[in-house]
Amino acid sequence: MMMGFYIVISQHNLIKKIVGLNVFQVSVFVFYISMGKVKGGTAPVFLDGFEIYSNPLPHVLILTAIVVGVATSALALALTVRIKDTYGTIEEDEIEALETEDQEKEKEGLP
Amino acid sequence: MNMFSSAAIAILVTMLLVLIRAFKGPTVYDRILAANSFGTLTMLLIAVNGFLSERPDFLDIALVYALINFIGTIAVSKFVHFKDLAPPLPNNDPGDI
Amino acid sequence: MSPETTIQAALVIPLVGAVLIAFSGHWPNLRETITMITAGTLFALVASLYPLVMNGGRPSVVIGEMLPGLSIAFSVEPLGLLFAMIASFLWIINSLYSIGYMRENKEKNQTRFYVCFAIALASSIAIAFAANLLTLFAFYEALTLCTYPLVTHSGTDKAKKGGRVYLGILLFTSIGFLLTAIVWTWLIAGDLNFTSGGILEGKASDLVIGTLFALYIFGIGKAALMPVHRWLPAAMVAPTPVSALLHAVAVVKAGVFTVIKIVIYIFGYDFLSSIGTTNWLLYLSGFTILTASILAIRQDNLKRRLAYSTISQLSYVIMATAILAPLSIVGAGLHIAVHAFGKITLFFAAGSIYTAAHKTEVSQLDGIGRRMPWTMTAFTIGALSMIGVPPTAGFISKWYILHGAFDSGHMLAIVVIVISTLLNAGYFLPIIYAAFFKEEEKDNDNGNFGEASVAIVVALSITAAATVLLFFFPGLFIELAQKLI
Amino acid sequence: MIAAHLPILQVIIPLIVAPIALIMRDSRTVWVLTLSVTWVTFSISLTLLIEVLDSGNIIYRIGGWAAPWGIEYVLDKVGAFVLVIVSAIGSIVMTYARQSVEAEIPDDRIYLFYTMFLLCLTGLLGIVITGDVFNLFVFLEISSLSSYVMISLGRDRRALTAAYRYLIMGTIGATFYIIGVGLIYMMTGTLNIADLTVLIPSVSDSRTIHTAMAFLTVGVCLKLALFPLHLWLPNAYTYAPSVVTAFLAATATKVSVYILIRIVFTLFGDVNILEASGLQNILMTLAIIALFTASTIAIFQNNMKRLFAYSSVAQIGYIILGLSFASQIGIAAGIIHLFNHSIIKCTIFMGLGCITLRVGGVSVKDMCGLGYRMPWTMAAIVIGGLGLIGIPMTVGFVSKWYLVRAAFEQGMWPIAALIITSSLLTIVYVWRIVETAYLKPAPKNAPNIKEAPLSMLLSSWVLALASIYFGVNATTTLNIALEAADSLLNGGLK
Amino acid sequence: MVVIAYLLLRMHNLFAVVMMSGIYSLLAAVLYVIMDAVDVAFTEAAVGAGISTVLMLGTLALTSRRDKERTGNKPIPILIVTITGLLLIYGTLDMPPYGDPTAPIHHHVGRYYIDNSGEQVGPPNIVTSVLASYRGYDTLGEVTVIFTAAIGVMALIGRSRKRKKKLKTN
Amino acid sequence: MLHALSLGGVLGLLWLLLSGIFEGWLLALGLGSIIVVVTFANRMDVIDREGHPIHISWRALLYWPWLAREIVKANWDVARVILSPKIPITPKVLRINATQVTELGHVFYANSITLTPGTVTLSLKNGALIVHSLTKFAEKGLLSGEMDRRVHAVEGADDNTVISNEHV
Amino acid sequence: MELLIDVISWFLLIVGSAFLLVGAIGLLRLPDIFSRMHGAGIIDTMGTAMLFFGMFLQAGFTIVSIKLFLILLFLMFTSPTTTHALARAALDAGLKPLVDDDEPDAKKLALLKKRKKERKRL
Amino acid sequence: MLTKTSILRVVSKLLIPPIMLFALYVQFHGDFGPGGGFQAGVIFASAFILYALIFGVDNARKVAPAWLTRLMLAAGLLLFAGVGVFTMFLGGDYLDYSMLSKDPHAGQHLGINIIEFGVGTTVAGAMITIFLIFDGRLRAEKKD
Ligand code: NA
Ligand code: NA
Repeated sequence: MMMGFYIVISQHNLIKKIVGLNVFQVSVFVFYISMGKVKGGTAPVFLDGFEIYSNPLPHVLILTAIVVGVATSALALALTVRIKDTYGTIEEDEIEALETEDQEKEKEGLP
Repeated sequence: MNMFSSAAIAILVTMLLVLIRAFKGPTVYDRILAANSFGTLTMLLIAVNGFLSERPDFLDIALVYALINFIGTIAVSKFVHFKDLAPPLPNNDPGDI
Repeated sequence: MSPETTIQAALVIPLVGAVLIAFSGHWPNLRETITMITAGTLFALVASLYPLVMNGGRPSVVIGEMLPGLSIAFSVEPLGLLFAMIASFLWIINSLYSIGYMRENKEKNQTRFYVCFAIALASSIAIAFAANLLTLFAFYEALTLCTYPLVTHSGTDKAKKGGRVYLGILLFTSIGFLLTAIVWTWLIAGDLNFTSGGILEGKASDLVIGTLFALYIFGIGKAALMPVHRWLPAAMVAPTPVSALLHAVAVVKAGVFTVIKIVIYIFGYDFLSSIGTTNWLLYLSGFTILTASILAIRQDNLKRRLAYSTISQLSYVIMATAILAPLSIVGAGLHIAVHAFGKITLFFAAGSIYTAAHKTEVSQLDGIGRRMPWTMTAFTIGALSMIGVPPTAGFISKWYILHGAFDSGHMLAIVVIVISTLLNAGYFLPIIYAAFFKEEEKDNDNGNFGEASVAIVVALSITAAATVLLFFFPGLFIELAQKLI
Repeated sequence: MIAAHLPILQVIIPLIVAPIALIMRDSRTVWVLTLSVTWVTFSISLTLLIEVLDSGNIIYRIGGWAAPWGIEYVLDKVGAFVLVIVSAIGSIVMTYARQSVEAEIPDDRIYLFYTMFLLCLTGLLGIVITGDVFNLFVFLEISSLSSYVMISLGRDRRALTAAYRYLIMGTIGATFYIIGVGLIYMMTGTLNIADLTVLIPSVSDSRTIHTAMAFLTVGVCLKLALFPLHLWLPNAYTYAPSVVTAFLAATATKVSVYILIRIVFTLFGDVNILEASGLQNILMTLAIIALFTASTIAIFQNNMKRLFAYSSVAQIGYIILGLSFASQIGIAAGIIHLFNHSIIKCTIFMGLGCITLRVGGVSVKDMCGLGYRMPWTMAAIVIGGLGLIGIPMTVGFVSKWYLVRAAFEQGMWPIAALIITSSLLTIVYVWRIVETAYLKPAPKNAPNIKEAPLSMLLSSWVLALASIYFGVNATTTLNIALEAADSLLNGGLK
Repeated sequence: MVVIAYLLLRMHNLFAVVMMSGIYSLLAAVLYVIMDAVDVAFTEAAVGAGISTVLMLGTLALTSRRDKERTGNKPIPILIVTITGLLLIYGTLDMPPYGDPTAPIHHHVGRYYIDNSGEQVGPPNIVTSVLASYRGYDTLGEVTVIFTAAIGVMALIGRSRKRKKKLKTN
Repeated sequence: MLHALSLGGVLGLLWLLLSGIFEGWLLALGLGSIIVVVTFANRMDVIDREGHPIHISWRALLYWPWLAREIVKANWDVARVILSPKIPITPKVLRINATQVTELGHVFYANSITLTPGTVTLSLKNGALIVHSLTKFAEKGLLSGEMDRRVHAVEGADDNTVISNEHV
Repeated sequence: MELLIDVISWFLLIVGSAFLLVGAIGLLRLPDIFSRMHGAGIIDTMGTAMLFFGMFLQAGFTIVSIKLFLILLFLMFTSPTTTHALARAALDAGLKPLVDDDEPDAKKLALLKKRKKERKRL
Repeated sequence: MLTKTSILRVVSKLLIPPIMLFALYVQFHGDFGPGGGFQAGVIFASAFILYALIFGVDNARKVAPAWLTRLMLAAGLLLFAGVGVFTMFLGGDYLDYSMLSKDPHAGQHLGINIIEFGVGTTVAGAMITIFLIFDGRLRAEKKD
């Protein structure tokens, strides 16, 4: 989990960050599912002959969270595409350099 | 030992081997191949796990894996060199929004 | 008209005037007529409250509840009425003077000037009539803000710099100290209303009271006590009518007014005199009186010299208050009025000299008395009042202050007053001497000039005359001031 | 019959209209639709507030399931008040929006923009009214995703990177939140806030719960841009379209603050976690650092939007500071400042939007002499600025008054001094703008410009006047804030 | 899984990174199945391994396929991550053991669903009951999120009608 | 139209196999689903003899067992190669002419080749297959042409008229 | 009878597992991408099919076995197709299959290794 | 070029209809086992994505023109939210499916099916939209 988190905050490549975010989130999902598990239980779909079922609520929550995650990824990727379009790069430090340039240009016009 | 658990172990070991290939590459295509095999193995593992946990009625998941594996690999093959699989039709821009 | 309506009208009329002035900007004559009418009406309204207040009436109005338990409210008491009367009266004269000054000097943005002036007056009246500290504070800040455009009127870099100092110090002190003191007071007393005898007695330790007192004194930057006096010289970049507003009509008066008000109605001077933690104010004000006077001597720029004079004179008021003797408090109230008339005369004269002769430095004034006899006579009267020479009003207030000091045995205060009187003489008399008795410099290339325009001369004559009249008929203000104790 | 359903309608109406807007596509029609929706939600939230004040908390079961089995909507005084803030700002911003949006967003995307706006509104309202910690997450994401998109629609290319950074930080924040929710869920077995309030005290000694609280707090602080987690905010506000900046600055971070309030005072209210965990000191310290750092940075900005973005970081500091006192007065100060700052910042950013529309930019050079070229717009901005400083008779004064009072009340003199000192920094940056607009001459080759369109001016002025009105007559709002603070400290949703 | 994550960090070929993240997702799905979360595994299959991967590839095709190589660890991120990690470990100290049927989580709301959903809602799949009925409102929110994302993508990189016209005139 | 109907039939069978529930409600939904799918398939233009080769299904059924046997043999062969220490492979790229007349037939053949370990179809163009073979055994099997013949048989003699994009 | 089915299942599962492993080893040991595809092919065909048949027997004639059958059928269509798509892509990218003209010798193997290194740059 | 290959084309043609049917099967059997609207939507969309991959984005747009995907997006969400409003008019709370029928059980069943269908529709619409936009952009870029 922390590895994904580390990727998000340490990497400069925008796409790698998104991958890191996914890894981070998936770990959280696994954590949720693990707390829903009951030893000796089975999947929460009624079937004759089974008495103990794992807790369905974490599953429901994570289903939603997965969807939210993919929605976020899609947006992040779309943004990355636009960034590449306008900046010509998806490396964060290079983008920052370009932004500083923008800033300088703005300052030039000041009285 | 249950027959399915032995199969599951074999699948896991195989997955590990396949993973090594995925890491080693060396080309992108090796990784795709490995990932594809890994997908197949995942599907197998899920199917076997169904029998292992005495709930084999969730094979739909395995089917979905097979499906995604197929489409995913095609997509990778397509995008890997930024090439279309289909020829563009003559100027017919549908517009997206 | 009921007194309550009168109060409301007094608050609203300058604002209405401001709006009308703003819309009549294209017709200067109309604009200035409106100014004059507004000023006159305002004075009439304020003055009409005099009998009632003298008879012990304290009419009040509540506008709205700002915070639970705290209202925007107004109430007229003697000190406030005194301040309001001075401010509104001097507004009339100052407007008259401004008409001459602004037109003759072809100042830009005259409409803005008159608008801001009217708003400043509205704020001053609101300060004067404020029934509680919160209301007072609100309009104290409003006064700072609406005078800022006046200080930076010329728009030059120097003006902007001066404006920044002006605003910086006044806002800094008021928000930094005054507001803190107010909140603290609220917490200690649970009340912020101005109440005879104060609201703090017995509610906190002497040390806390002392600290609180210090916060108030330094928070009221408009009183120009050292070391927060810096804004006053910096604001000298403004046109003369503005200086008059700052020094005589509204701003510094609002400062010392607030100090007195807090001493009397928040702390209660009996309470203050019973504890020892506020004596330092006496020393500080004494120090300010002397230091400012010495600095004044060293100024060659006439207006700056007057500015330091103001700093010194304000501390008379503070010192008089700090003496905490009944007579000296009367003297303090009186000195507000006296200084207002004297200082406005001096500034009018300085502006007159600038307008007619384009001179700004003391060293340029040799022989000017012969060319501008009216102006320089008025200047002399004003200066004498500052020194405290009879038959000018300055003598009366100083006498009251001295008397109070003597009664309460504050020998140090007496010494300070005596020395400062000498210093005052030291920076005013040479000007008068040079103006009337020295020969005009030969290489003067200003050519011929005489008196400034009629409006200016009339205005400064009136205030000079008032300065003298107040010596002979001080009763109006003395009676009012005596209601304070 | 409708009256009983108002809590859900509040959220559902914008949600339903969003897809309709997508189908409509015509930008004018969509605008009219959005505008009406915002006003409808505003009136609903007002009704709800009155109802809550009159007769206490409102509970609405969704799907007919009783909590904690189902999701419920719960509205207490704090919630109702924040709801009114959000929907009021929404309706005023929409009234303002048309010309500004037409000028700043490509024609063929305008309808998408309004759809996004509706979704964002849905999300924000949903967060405030929900009584379920996971449902809160879902609506948080709705509002977040739509705000990322709205920000990225800004004209400057930096809008894109700003949105990207916001997205990354926001998602990390949300994920932290989810971890925290997971942990408390694990220890209690429920997601319902009221239920949690009952169950948490019995397990509050466990390290898991402490960890949960840390994650929840950090996650939410990321969203509300508490220093030093504010890094996403300045660029996002600077480069977003004017309308978006005005809306988000006034609502999004405020709603995040609301979540923090819920976590600290409702969820962990019985545990009094603030004191137990030292969180109080941490929040207080960070808030104060925020006041000074952000205000100081603001002073040196040449782009007005960026300047006020940093100012927002500082102002969030005030709000958090108020909350960190954990006393009735302190919390009330936080809540009232939340309201006040919404009004002020919205006024200012709407004013800057007018300037962007007419002048094309909001850098210092664009502002020169603007006091005479766009007198009404500038006047509104100045009124807003005075409010930021905390000049009496503006709303800002009321907030500061209560903040200082709260500090005094707890004997925290230095804090009071710091609050007051920080206002002085505010004076500096506000005054820079006043000087630029009124004292610096317009550039010689500056084109002739008109005042902003009436609808935009009116909207800005409504809020500017509101900032004066609620400054002179703060009793109503303050009483609500005080009552809300009281109810937070004494039982909350129970 | 940790190994994969570490390798993700070290890899600079973005295609490889995407492939690996796909594999990572597959592994997660296996875990889901093992832990009885069949619905989640189903979704992870379709989304994590499928849609996400395809979208990432599309993005790569539109941007670039290699990451700039950098050396050295970054101290501040490591610090933050370490603190967070330690905090999590700290949090796990008081957690109920894995699979413990007596844990509070299995005795309140979750238990209620297992006991009552069949009678109150009907479907054999409890997850469906909870997802669509008890917490149906969450699902509405979830659909709204997806809706938002789609519109967001349209607004961000959808081809504009204007450009379309331009193409036609050309 | 006929194809659409038969596709519908096949899909119906598939639905029943997948579902295994014979309740009216679900059957109705299944019918609706089939209609939707057929409509979409029609829009996609994937219903033709290529996309829905129902006509060869019977012969294909006979082909499968043979292919299965081949696959087992090939597996054995390749496994042996992989496991022997020296990896005795003889990789080759071969060019094979397919004798099938239809595109569908070519594809059938090509996929059969690929499905058999030891051989992978690299390219299929105008009936010419480029095949990568790993071992001698695989190479022989391929060159024997047996599979080609069998697939041709599956394709059927009556199928010469099928439109093929590439042949025109 | 049941015992017989169990024994056959055991056999199928074990053999299938073995083939999986062999395929994976092939994937590791074989020299280039094109030859590795054959290794993957083993996994996809023999390994999968054997396992499926093993499960099939255990499931009996139920919906489960039908689904197993459907999945297998699906795989038989898709597996060669993906392999082919991948091979095409690799070819298009300029990868050349290693070709052995008759007998493999040390020289060839050295060449193989050299090319492998070159490819790493891709 | 990969394009010339007919293997993909033929196999895809063969598989797309069953995949779509499988999607709908998943849609309507969520009650009984894993799956439901969301998964169904994604699978349906992946059938479509497969089509787009093989036959090109232009053809794909012909099958699912922008208006259709937009409509799907909106309609699914409206259907879901609308069920809630409808139950409200029937006198229940928002999304209280028991109101949909006299028998609460039947009502729940009906409600769940309808909203799951809404979910599926929107998700399919969303996934198709997103994919086609990415892919379309890829194409547009190559033209330049
Ligand atoms: Na093969
Ligand atoms: Na389901």
